Order: sequence, then structure tokens, then C-alpha cells
Amino acid sequence: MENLIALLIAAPLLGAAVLLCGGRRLDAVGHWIGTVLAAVSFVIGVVLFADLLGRSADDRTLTQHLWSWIPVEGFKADVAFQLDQLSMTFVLLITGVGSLIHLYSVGYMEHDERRRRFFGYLNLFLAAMLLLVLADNYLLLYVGWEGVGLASYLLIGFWQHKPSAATAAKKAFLVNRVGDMGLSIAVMLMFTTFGTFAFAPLLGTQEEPGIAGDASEGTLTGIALLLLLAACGKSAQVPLQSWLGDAMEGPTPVSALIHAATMVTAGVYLIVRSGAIFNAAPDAQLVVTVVGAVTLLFGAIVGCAKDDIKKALAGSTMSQIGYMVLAAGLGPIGYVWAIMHLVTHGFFKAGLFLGAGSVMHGMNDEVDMRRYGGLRKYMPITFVTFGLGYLAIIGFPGLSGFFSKDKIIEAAFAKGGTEGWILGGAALLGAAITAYYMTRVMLMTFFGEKRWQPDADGHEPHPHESPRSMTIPMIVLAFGSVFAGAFFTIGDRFLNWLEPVTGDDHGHSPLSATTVTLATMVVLVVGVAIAYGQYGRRPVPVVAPRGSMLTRAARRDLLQDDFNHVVLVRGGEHLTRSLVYVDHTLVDGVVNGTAASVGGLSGRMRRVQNGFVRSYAVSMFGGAAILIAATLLMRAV
Amino acid sequence: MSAVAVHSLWTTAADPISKIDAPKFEYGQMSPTLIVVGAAIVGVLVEAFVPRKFRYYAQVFVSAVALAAAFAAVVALAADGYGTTKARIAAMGAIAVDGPALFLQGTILLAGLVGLFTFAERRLDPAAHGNRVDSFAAQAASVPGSDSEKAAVKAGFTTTEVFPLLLFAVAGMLIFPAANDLLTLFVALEVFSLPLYLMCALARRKRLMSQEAAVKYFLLGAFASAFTLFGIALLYGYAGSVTYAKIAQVVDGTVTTVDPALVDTMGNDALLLIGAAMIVMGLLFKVGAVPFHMWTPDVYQGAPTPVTGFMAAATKVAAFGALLRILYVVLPGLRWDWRPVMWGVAVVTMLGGAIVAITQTDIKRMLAYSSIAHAGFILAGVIATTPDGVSSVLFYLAAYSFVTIGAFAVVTLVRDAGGEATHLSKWAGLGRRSPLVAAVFAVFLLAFAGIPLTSGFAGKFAVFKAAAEGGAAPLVVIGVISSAIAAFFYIRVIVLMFFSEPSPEGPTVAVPSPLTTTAIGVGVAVTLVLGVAPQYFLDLASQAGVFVR
Amino acid sequence: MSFPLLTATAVLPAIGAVATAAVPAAKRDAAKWLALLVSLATLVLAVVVLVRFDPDGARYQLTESHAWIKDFGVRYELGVDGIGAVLVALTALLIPFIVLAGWHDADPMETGSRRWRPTQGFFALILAVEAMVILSFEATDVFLFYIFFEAMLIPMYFLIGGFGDRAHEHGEEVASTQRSYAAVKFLLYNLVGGLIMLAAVIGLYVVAGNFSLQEIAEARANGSLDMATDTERWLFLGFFFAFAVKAPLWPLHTWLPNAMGEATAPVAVLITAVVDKVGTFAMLRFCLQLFPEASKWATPVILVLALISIIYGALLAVGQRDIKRLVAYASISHFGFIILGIFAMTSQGQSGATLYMVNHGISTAALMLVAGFLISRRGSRLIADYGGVQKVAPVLAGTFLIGGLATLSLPGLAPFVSEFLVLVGTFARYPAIGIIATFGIVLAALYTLVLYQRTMTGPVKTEVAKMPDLRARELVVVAPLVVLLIFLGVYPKPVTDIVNPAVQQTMSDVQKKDPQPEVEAAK
Amino acid sequence: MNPVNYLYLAALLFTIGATGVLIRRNAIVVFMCIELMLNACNLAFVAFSRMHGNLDGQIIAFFTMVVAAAEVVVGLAIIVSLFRTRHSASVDDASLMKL
Repeated sequence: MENLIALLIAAPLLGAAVLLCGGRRLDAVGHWIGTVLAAVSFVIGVVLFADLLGRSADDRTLTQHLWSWIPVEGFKADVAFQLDQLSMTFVLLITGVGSLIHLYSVGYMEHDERRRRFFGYLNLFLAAMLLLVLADNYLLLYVGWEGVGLASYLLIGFWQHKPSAATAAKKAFLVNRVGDMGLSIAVMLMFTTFGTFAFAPLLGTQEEPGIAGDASEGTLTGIALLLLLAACGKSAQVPLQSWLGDAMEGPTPVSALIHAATMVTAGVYLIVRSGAIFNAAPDAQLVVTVVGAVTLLFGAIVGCAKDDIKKALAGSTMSQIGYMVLAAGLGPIGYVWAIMHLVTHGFFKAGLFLGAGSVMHGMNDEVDMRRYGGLRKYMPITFVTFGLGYLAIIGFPGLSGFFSKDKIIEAAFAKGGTEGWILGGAALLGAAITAYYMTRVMLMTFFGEKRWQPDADGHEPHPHESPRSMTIPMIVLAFGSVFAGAFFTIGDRFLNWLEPVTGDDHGHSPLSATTVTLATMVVLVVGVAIAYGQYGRRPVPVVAPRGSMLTRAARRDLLQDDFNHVVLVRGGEHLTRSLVYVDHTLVDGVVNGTAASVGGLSGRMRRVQNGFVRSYAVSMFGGAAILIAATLLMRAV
Repeated sequence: MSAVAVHSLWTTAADPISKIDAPKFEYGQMSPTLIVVGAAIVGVLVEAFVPRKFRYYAQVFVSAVALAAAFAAVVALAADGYGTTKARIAAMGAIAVDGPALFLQGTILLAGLVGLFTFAERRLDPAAHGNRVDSFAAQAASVPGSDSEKAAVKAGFTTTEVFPLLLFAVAGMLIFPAANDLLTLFVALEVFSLPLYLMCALARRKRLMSQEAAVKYFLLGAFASAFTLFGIALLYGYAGSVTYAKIAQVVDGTVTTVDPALVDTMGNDALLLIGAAMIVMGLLFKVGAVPFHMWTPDVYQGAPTPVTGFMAAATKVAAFGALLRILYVVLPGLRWDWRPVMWGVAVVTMLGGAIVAITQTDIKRMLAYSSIAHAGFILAGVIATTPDGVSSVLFYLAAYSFVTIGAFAVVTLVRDAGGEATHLSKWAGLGRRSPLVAAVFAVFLLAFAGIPLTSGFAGKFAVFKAAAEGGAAPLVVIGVISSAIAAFFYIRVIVLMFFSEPSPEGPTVAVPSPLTTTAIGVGVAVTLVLGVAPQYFLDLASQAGVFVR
Repeated sequence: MSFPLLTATAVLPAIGAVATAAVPAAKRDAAKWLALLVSLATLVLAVVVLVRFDPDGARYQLTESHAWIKDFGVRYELGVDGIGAVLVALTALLIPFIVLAGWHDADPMETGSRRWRPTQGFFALILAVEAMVILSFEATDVFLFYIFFEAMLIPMYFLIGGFGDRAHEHGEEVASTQRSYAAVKFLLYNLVGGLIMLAAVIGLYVVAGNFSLQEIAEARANGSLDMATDTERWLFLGFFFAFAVKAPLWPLHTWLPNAMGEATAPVAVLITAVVDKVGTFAMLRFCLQLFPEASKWATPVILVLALISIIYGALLAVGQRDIKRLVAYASISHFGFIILGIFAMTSQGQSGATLYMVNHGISTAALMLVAGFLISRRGSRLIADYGGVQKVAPVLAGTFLIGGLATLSLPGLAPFVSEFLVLVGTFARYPAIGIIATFGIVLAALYTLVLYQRTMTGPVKTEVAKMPDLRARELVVVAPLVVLLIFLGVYPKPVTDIVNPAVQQTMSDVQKKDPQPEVEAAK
Repeated sequence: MNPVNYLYLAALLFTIGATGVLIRRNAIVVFMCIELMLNACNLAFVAFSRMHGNLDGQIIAFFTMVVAAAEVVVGLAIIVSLFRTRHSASVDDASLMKL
């Protein structure tokens, strides 16, 4: 069985290789090759899943060792995989949603002459992402980690002729690199501390814990924080969140797959996977929770102000991942719920993005929600699927989001003490805002009267429902976003499934579950109501009103980019420019100066050679005198 | 009383003649010098009696044969073991026949032979009135630009006297490093100097400069030799003798019997030190060491290029030979006095030569300054005062002389309307015009710069190694620095030749006769062989490294 | 005695060089093909060397030893350890690509005299450099090494100064002056370094009495030859200075951007991917083996300088407007990593450094050669003159991107392995330095992606609109390099297996042990 | 009379000659000064010879005269040719080559 693991990765990797090297002759079939291989990977995943289910709970870890990667004295890194419940969950999510979005893209990218390459990149992403979750050591995970970064770079910048896209791609890669730096240093620290960075010896299992605990808490906190830095980069958490909004420059399926469902959640995977380390570093965990809480509010606020539908959803993604990170920071109480929210979010957020894509598809790629309105009549399927996703994300009772998010809020309170109250409060507030901005999106897009106008080159958009290949995935995902939560929760299926890996801990919540649920309901209603008051009852202005200070700040991602620009970009430019100057004038100047001075000396010395015999004679005479004097002197001393 | 008795009151009978024993003279061991001197005299007779149009050939033939024969003689002597086991003092203590002497004589003779080829070259200058002409004045006595000169040129005169002059100079140089008493040293000095003075004045083109060079060289040379002579006098006064061995004994204080008459002078160190200093100064003048170097650039530039090449090579060899012998045979007891001084001279010579060369614009002057720098490097080896020091210097001299002659031979090839185009700007883009000549010259320059796989590197390594072993590490460092500086201007010429665009009115490269070609070829060959496989010659040098006293 | 394999690897290109130079002016293409064949044959020999080399065998293998210059205590001694063998292979591997990439770089523009044969000269010089570089990797006699270390400057000098990019933006006149400036700068820097080393070489002879690396190293090891501390330090500095100029290490680096900027792309690759490796290689082989104590004494300073090189080089790369100069500064940054790995004195660091030399060679070759193809199409080196190339020449852009990703050491490509090893090796002993060095990877991403964005993406500039994509010859050059980058990225074991034993020996030379993991140390 | 005095005289003459070389312009005079220096040497030789009571010094003096004579021949030839060319025997005029 375990030999199948490699195939999971091999299939999409093969696809990427074939599609990228195949050349134009594959243009006709390229997209199908890509889709099929993604599906193959999914099927393999299902087979493995079935196999795992067939085993006893404590025996659900498969490993496969391929080859010794970097064998150096005292240093061992292998290409080997580990498939346990956690990675299995991700495999299914990645390959499943991935296949759907491949299918969706077939229609969405129909008119793009570089569709083959697009599918090549998508496959490349799948392979990298699977490598990330299947690696059995941190270094190999790092390969996948940067691999998905590369794929995301290529896909965000897929429309490279657009400078904005190219810039966004570069920005995404760079910000991620900062995070990656954290990961690589973390790996180094692990190596110097434990002499290894493989999961099994390091993290161990619930029964026999690994050597992670043996190190001093200081070291562990260091490792944990470095891992958190990495997670922040990949999962767009404050302070490294700035790239996600711009990443929406990429084609919408990319936003759905990479920047909503899978890649951006890699950070959560990393933290949960490294649970053994975090559990032993409470300070680090606190930081994690804080980052999560801040980000979930940050994202939510940003989401409220955006008129670009994708950017609004991006803000929402940021915020939802904030929930997951918060949960992951809570330790064993939260790990399971973090992952569960991750999965459900994978469903409904992907669905929402696909819906947005479908809307744009019908609206000549118009993204400004102020130019939508009343679309429910024109694209009913999109409307329904999108609506279900909407209900799920705001946590409408019974739908996926309700279960997962509720559990997280509960766990946040369960942290206990002031921290518990603060975190829980933040989570609740976040829920309210989520309800607000999602309702806003919903209303501006599908309700009210139509507000669209001819675009630059005079085409009046003709909103229409998207082709089958696009709607089917939306429908499937809608199912997911409706039922997944309930399915997971009833009988604690999800808990029991993951518990052997993540451990479990109910903690003692100051508030009863029902209280929390009620509170959630209340804030939900409030949020929806406010939104309805603003956008449901009166017409939406086509030109955005100036808005309050906060609104304007939020439109600019709460000025975080401006900060980056002023401090990092400008500062960096000045630094490099001055260094170039220094290199030329100082470092080079010293050398050239020396040469020049020798030359000058030469010029002065050759004037002695003035052509007059008698002065030559003088020098000889003087020389003789010196010679004699010196000789006598030598004897004297 | 008897007449005889009376007569004996105011006369005494002189000793019978037989009591003055006839000078003993080892012709065999002196043969190299004798052959050359003899040939020189023959050359004079040739000038006197052979009709003009045959003279050139006769002279070239005589000189070539003589030099070759002399070289053969040297080789024979060396093979006979005179360099090592049978080393001895010949000619009643006047001449030393030992390793260094033979090695240097061999080098000088080869240099002379190769130099002779460049002297005899007659293809470079365009033929005047159908007469082949060489680099020497048609008639040295006629005033430049005068009718008599034109007439001489028209008549196709050539100064074939240069060949005997060359031979005389060579003869003097052969004796110079072998001289075993100060008188012989002085006479040899003059014997090879005077012909050189004359030859400097004999250029066919740019005669004013040529004559000026001669005057400068002559006056300064005479000035210097006066110093030498006075130094000799002082040493004579110090030791009561001019033979090296005796002086050395006195210096070491190992003299057997002190003649009571000499007590007030003998061992008077003031005499010794001043005298030694003055003699050494005279030799430093010949090798062109700072601050006695100032004649070098002017003379090198003004003299006919073949003469310059010969002079630059052979004079250095001879003078360094003599210097070595003086310092190692006569004054070893004094080394704690002269070593520091020589240190100073070596340092200023290396640096001075290298630095001033940077800003030169005339190829011949540049080579002159480079030769000064090289004199400094060689001095570093001299200072070592170890057998390795001697052999390294010998090797360096051999290597250096061929590079020099070759380089100047190449200079004779690059010509424009005014004769040789020695201004550096004229050499721009030579590599494009005639890659071969440029490449050859580049080889010589690289050898000067001491790039590995050329003889220059082997030599430099040898002397620096010797110096370092002799405990002169700082000198090595300075030497390295100055060779770095020196590298700069050699490189500059290469850049000029290969990387800059040739100027349309640039010089032409004359196609030489086999003579010059041979000279250059030998130069290149020696440069590369000594660079790649120096071991055999190093062996020669180190076998030859021991002076007889 | 057995067949002198190592000599053959050097003699073959040497003969090839002479033969190529001798090809008559008219038969230009013959010269090219001859050079290509010779370089390929050399590659075959180098592969044989690799095969014949037994990682578990003696330290130096395939040794040859003949008397050469007795008086200088010099022997003609060749031998390769794992590191040398790998680098010989790298050299032999890259030369064919360089020759092929430079196929048209030396077609004469103006006709000098009949005898002016630039093309023959160009390829002959490349082969000459190959011969000398290979010999300096194989020499186990310090003097022998020095000879070729110095001598290779001359052909390099002519390659840099004699051949430049076509259609220079300022016209040929300016170009030639800039070229000769760059060439002279290159030569003087390295010559000064070499001469200072010469002083040290002489000093070594005075101290040790011979030049045989093994004899001296043994004598040092068993104490029969003990140098005064000061002597050892001075000698070390003399050697290190020369290697630091060659490597190049900040602040001795300024010749590299000029040289790589003015030379044609293949020559630039020759400089940075082949010739400069001699410097880092020599640090590993000579500095550490001959002067272990002094090396340890100097380590702190050297590490700091290496660190400066890494950050400084990267920052300046960001600030460049000229594609080739950018790559040059990137290389300076990378050489910083190599030196860091060497002097961290850990197994990982030194294996990483050796691996880094190989990978950097390949990745720079890939990036620089593609850049050269790009420049040859547009006739400008300025980044600003490009834009949107990806649209018109996707393959070119793709390979360029891969080269760039290799330069920023993306995991999965070869350079990542070596860079991580160097970093982890450094971190193990000097955590602070390791961390600061890690910033280099962010900067690397910055300059690479900025370069790619400015040249390849965005709207298509009119000047590049007609730009043809990679031709067959160019693909033949690039494709193998890309394959190698990926292969060595996922399976570097073949190289590390050869390198590791040599590294262990070096470690024992300097008597250093790898630091223990904290946890085990605690137990 | 103490022969040492002759040495002082010789030294004096030598110095005079040297100074003359340094200060006089006319090549002929300069040359004469050099001859003076040589003569000073001769005097020193003879004086030493007298002090040591051996003949070497006197013999050397004869050699020196011969050499000096030869030098005169060569020197005058050169100087005269220069004079004929430039119509001046001033050594300062002959400074074409410098720097």
C-alpha cells in the first residue's frame, strides 16, 4: 500500500513535466491531461484513505522511503514520505478540490492561448503541495513549501503582460521568502539541537513522544516562533499578510485553489504538525494565538471595505485562516478544530471564489461589485451555490462553517483566564464582521438593480450562466459546504480520526457550549442586519463614497502596504543605490587611487632625469658619498 | 788596488737576467679571451687592407667564427673541469679560471654572438642608392645632414669598424668577471667601456641623439671609472697589494707576516671601507643601479638599438660577475658592513626602476628602466652571500640577457619613415597588423614581468629564494611589490599592441633577414626552455657557483 | 607505470589549443569544431577519472610524480582527492558548453592583416585556460600549482580584453577601451595576489625545504616540521590573499563585475564558473592543509568578510542596471557562501562548499549563457532595454527563469542542497553568522525576480518584438545544464559520496570535530 | 717628508677634479677634470707604493697613463664629433633625451 504514496505526487508531477516540456502540439489536449492526472491522484488518495480506515486507529501511519537525499557526515536527509491521518486529510482536500478546480478551469481558461501551460502550473502546484503534506522530515517539507511558493508565483503572474500581475507575483514570492527564512533557520536549529529534523524521531506519537521535549524550553520556543514566522508567510498572517490581496491578480481558479483552499492553509498544517514542539513552548503558543486573533480581525476589516469581489474574499480568507491559526495556537484543544475549519473552509471558500469567477466570467472580467447587482436572475446556479457558501461561511446553523467556527470560538474561551476572554471576544467580533462583509458581498452582487455599464471598449456585458464544466464543481463544493460540517461533527467522526495524531483536550470553558452558540447567533444576526441596512434597503452607489477614515484605511489594507513601501522598498532602494556608489568610489577608488598615486610618484620621480649630464654626475657623486658614509656608519655602529 | 775592486766601489753588478723569471702564461685557459682579442686585431687589419665591398662579409665572418670558437673553448674548459675541480688562478694571479668566470664568459660570448647577428642585419632600413645598409652611420666622422654624409651614404659606406669594436668590448667583458687583481679589473673595465662609448655614437638615424648618448655615457663612464681607480688605489694602500687573495687575507686578518713598513696603512679600515665603497660604486654604475643609473635611459634610447641590446645584456653580465667576485672573494670578511648598504641600493633600485618606468612613453627608455629594476632584483640575489646566491645570479643573468637582446631585436623591426618607431603610441594595434611579432614581443614582456613558464619567472624565483634563505625576507617582499608595479607597464604595452585600434599611419614591421630572425628565435627559445625546464641550467649554474681564490 | 590519466586530461586540451591556433585563417569553422571535439574528448577523460576514483581509497589517487626542478625542490606531482576530481569533472563539463555558446562570439568583425585570426585565437585560448585550470586542480605540488595558478591569467586576460559583446551600446571604440580596462584590472588584481603568494611560496620553501603538499602536510601532522606561529600566519596570509582575490572575497572583488560585464557571456562563465573556483578550491586544499593553526586563527575575520560578501554582493546585485554585472555581483554573494562553508570548519559546511562550487558553476553557466543569448539578440546589456520577452521568446524566458531560480537556490534545484548545507554547517558552529547569512536567500530572490520581471514580463518592448526564440545550438547548450540542475537537486548523492571522505580528511587536518547536537551533548 | 701628505694632496686633487666635473659646462674642461682625477689616483698609487716599498703602485700608475691616453683618444673623438654637429661643446646643450 505505502508504495502508492509516491504515485500521489508522481501523477501531477508527470503532468507538469509533460505539459511544460510538451510544446504547442499538446495545446489541444493539454488541459484534459492535467485534469485527468489530478483526478488520478485523487483516486489514489481515496484508495489510501480506504486502506487507512481499514486499519486500527493507532496503526494508521504509512511510510515510504525512496532514496537517501543529502548524505553528509553527521547530516541525513532522505526523500521519504509519511502518510498519517493529518496528511491524509490534506491529501483528500488537495486532490479533491484540486481536481474540481482543474475541471472548472477547463471552461474558465477556454479562451486563453496559454491554457496548456496554466494546467502545467496547476499540476506542478498539486505535486508540490502533496510533497509538502507527505514529507516525513522538515527539509523535504521545505522543498514542497517553496515548491508551492513557486507554483503560486507562476500562477499569480500567469498573465505576465500585465505589470500588476508580475509585480504581485514577485511580491508574493518575496514575502513568502521571508517566511521561508524562518523555516530554514528552524530546521538548522533543529539539526543543531537534536541532530535530526525528521518527524518520527523528533515528534514521536501520542504514545511515545519524540525527543522534541528533551531540549530546553528556550530552544523550543525559538524553533516554534521560527515555524510561526514561516506559517505567517505562507498563510498570509499579520505581519506577512500583505501579499494575499495582490495575489488576486491571478486567474480566479488559482485564487480558489491556492489562495483559499489549500496553499494558504499550509501554515496551519505546519503548526499542527509541529504540535509536539508547540505544546512544549507555551509562550510561543500564546504568540500564535495572538497572531491568529489579530489577523482574523484584520482580514475581516479589510474585507468590509473592498469593492473588488475577489479582494473582499481574500480578506475573508485571511480572516478565516486567522481562526485556524488561533485554534492551532490553543494546543490540543484546538488542533482538531483548526483542521476541521480548514477543511470546511476549503469547501465553501473555494465555492465562493468559483462563484465569483463565474460572475466575472459572465461580466467581462469585471471585478467591481459596485458594477454588479441583481445578478441572481441571470446566473441562478452561481447564485445558489454562492449563497450556500455564504451561509456556510457566516456560520448559519447547520452548515459547515457553523460547526467548525463555533468549536473554535468555544475553544478560545476554554483557554481560560483573561487570555481566554480576549481571544474568545475577538473570535466573536470576527464572526460578527464576517457576517457583515459577506452579506455585503452577497447583496451587492446578486441583489438590488443592475449597475453594470459598457466597459472601456464599449462592450455591454451580457451576464449569462457559465458552462457545465464550471457549474459542476461549484455544485459539488456547495454540497461540501452544506453537509461537511455536520458529517464531521456527528459522532465526533473528525475528532476520532485526527485525535491519534493531534491529541485531544477538552479544557474547561467558562461558558457552556450553548452560551457560546447563542452568542454566535446573536452577533451573526447583528452583522447581517447592519449590512442589510446599508446595502439592502438603499441603492448601492456606483462610485464608492469617500467613507470614514477606517474605511479608507481598510481599502488600503490598513496602510500596511504603504508602510512596507516607505520603509522597506524606499529604504532598500536608497541602501542599494548608496552601496553601488560606495562600491564604485570607495572600494574601487582605494585601488585606483593607489595606482594613480604610484603613477603620480612616477611622474615626479622622472623629472629628476632632466637630461643634463652634470646633474647625473651630481647624483652619482652624491650616491658615492652616501655609499661611503653608509659603509663607514655600518662600521661605526 | 785592482781596477775591479775600485770599480766595485761605486757600482754593483746587476743580477743576471736569468733571475727575472719569464711570465708564466696559461694560453689554454686564456684561449677564449685570446681568440676574441686576436680576431679583433684581425678585424682591424681587415679594415685596413680588405677592399670596402668585401669588408662587411669578412668582418661578419671573422667575428662570428671568433665568438663561436671562443665559446667552444669555454665549453671545452668547462668540460675539462676547470669550472669545478681544476679551478685555478692563471696568468700569474691576474685571471681566475673558475666556475663563475667560465659560466659568465660563456653567457657573454653567446650574447655577443646573438648581438653580432643584430649588428649585421642589413634588411631593415630601405636600401640607400642600391646599397644594403645596417643600423650604423655611413661615416661617423661626417656631420649629420652635411654633404659629406650624403656623399658617404651615396657611396654606400658602412661603418664596418663596429665589428672589431664589438670584439674588443667582448674581450674586455670576458676578462672583467675573471679578473683576479684590481689592475686587471680596471683595465678590463676600460677595454670594454671604450668601444661601447664609440658604438653608441654610430647610429645611422637620429644621429644627434646617438652622439649625445655617447657623450653622456663617456663622460659619466669616465667619471665612474675614476672613482673606481681611486678606490683601487685606496685598497692598494690598505693591503699593499692589488691581488684579490692578498687583500682578502688582509681583510680577514689572516695575513701571515705583516711587513713593519705597512703597519701604519695596512689594516687601516678607513682606507678599506672607502676604497671598497668606491670600487663597488664603479661596478654599480655599470650595472645601472640607483643612484648610479641615470645614464641608462638616455644611452639606451640614443644608442643604435643593436648596440643597446648587446650593451644591456652583456655589460650587466660582466659587471655583475665582477661585482660578485669582489664581494665574495675580496670582501666576504666585510659583509656585515656592505650587506646593509647593498640592501638599501637594491631596494631603491627595484622600486625606482619599476616606478619611473610606469610613465615612460618610449619603448627603449621603458626597457632601460625595466633593466634598472632587474638590476635591483639581481642585487637581491647578490646580497644572499650564499652559494645559492651566486648560482641564482648566474642563472638570472643568463636568462635575462637573452630576453633583453631578443626584445631589442624586435624593437629594430618596428619602423616608420624616421627609422625605428620607438614611441609607444606607434605600437598601438601591432597585434592586429602582425600578430607574430606582437606575440613574440609579448613573450619577452611576460618574461620581464616574471610570469611563470618563462625564464624570467625561474630567474626571479631563484634570486628571491636565495635572498630569502640568506635571511633577506623583507627584500623579497619589496621585490615582489616592485615586480607587481613593473607588471603594470609591461601589461600596458601588451594592451597597446593587442587591444587598441591600429592607427592608419602606424609603423610597418620590416621583414628581417635570417640574422635578426635567428637572434629573436634564440631569444624566444631560451626564454621558454629556461622557463619550462630550467633544471639543467640551474645545475650548470650551481656547479659554477664556487669562486676560486 | 600506468597511463598518466591526469596528465592526459590537461595535455589533451593543451594540444588542442595549439592545434586550434594553427588552423589557417580561412578555415574558421574547422577551428570551432576542433575545439568542440577536443573539449568533449577531455570531458570523456574527466569522466574516466571520476570512474577510476575510489572514494574509499587513498586520499590522493591516480597520482603521478616526476622530478622537475630539483634546485627549487619542485616535483611534477599530480593527484586528485574527491574534491579535486569533482572540480576537474566540472571544468571539463562546462568547457564544451562554453565553446558551443561562444560559437559566433569571435567571428572577426573587421579584417586586420591576413594573419589576424581572432576565431582560432578565441577557442585556442579557452582550451589553454581549461588545461591550466585542470592542472591546478590536480597539482599536489605547491609550486606546480602556483605556476598554473599564475599562468592561466594570461589567456584569461586575452579572452577578456580581446573579445566583447557585439553591437555595444556605446560603439566599438568605447567598448574596446572599457574591455582593456577590465582586462588590465583583472590581470593586475590577480597578478598582485599571485606575486604576494609568490613571496609566501618562497617562504614556505625556506621553512619546509620542498613543495610536496603531502610531505609538508604529513610533516606538519607528525610534528617533524613545526612553524613558528608568526611564520605560519604570514605564509597563510600570503596564500589566502591570492585566493581571496581570485575567489573573489570582499573587498577584493571589484575586478569581477568589470571583467564579467565586458567579456562575452561564455568568457564570463569561464571566469566565474571555472577559473574563480581555483581560488576557493585552493583555500580548501592549501590554506587548511598547510596552515591549519593559522587558518583557525584567521577564521573569525574571514567569516565576517564572507558574510559581508554575501549581503553586500546581493545588495549590489539588486542595484545593478546591467544584466551581466548583476550576475557578477550575485556570484560575489555566492562565493561568500562558499568561503563561509569552507571556514565554518564543519563537515556539512565543507561538503556544502564543495558541492556549492559545482552547483554554482552549473547554475551561473545556465543563467549567464541564456543572458548572453538574450544580449546577443538585442545588442544591449541594460536591463531597461528589455521587457515582455517572455511573450515573444517563451523558451528563452523559461530557461532564463530556471537559471534564476537556481541562482536563488530554490529547493529541488541543485544550488539549494549546497546552500543549505553551508548554512547549516555554519549555523552549527556560529549561529549568529548562520542566521545573518540566511538573509542572503531573501535578497537573492529579490534580485533574481526583479531581473526576470524587468526583462521578461510586462508589455512587449518594440525592440524585442521580433526577437527569435532559442535556436537549436542554444537549446543544446542550455537543456543539459537544466537537466543537471534538477538531477543534482534531487539526487546529489553521487557527488557527496565522492566528496565526503576528502572533507573528513580536511577536517582531521585542521583537527576540528563537528559540534554535537545539544540534546546528546546534554546526555 | 711624510708620504702621507701626498695622499692628502691626491685626495684634494681628486676632489677638485670631481667638483670640476660637476660645475664646468664645456665638455673638454669636464674631460680634463676627469683626467685630473685619474692623475690624483696615480699620485695616490705612487705614494702608497713608496710607503709600502713595493713597485706595484708605480707599475699601476703606468698602466693608468696608458688607459687614460686611450680614453683621451676615444673621448676627444666623441666630443669633437658632437662639437662639429652642434657647434658647441657645452654639455648642457646636449639634453635631447630626458625624463
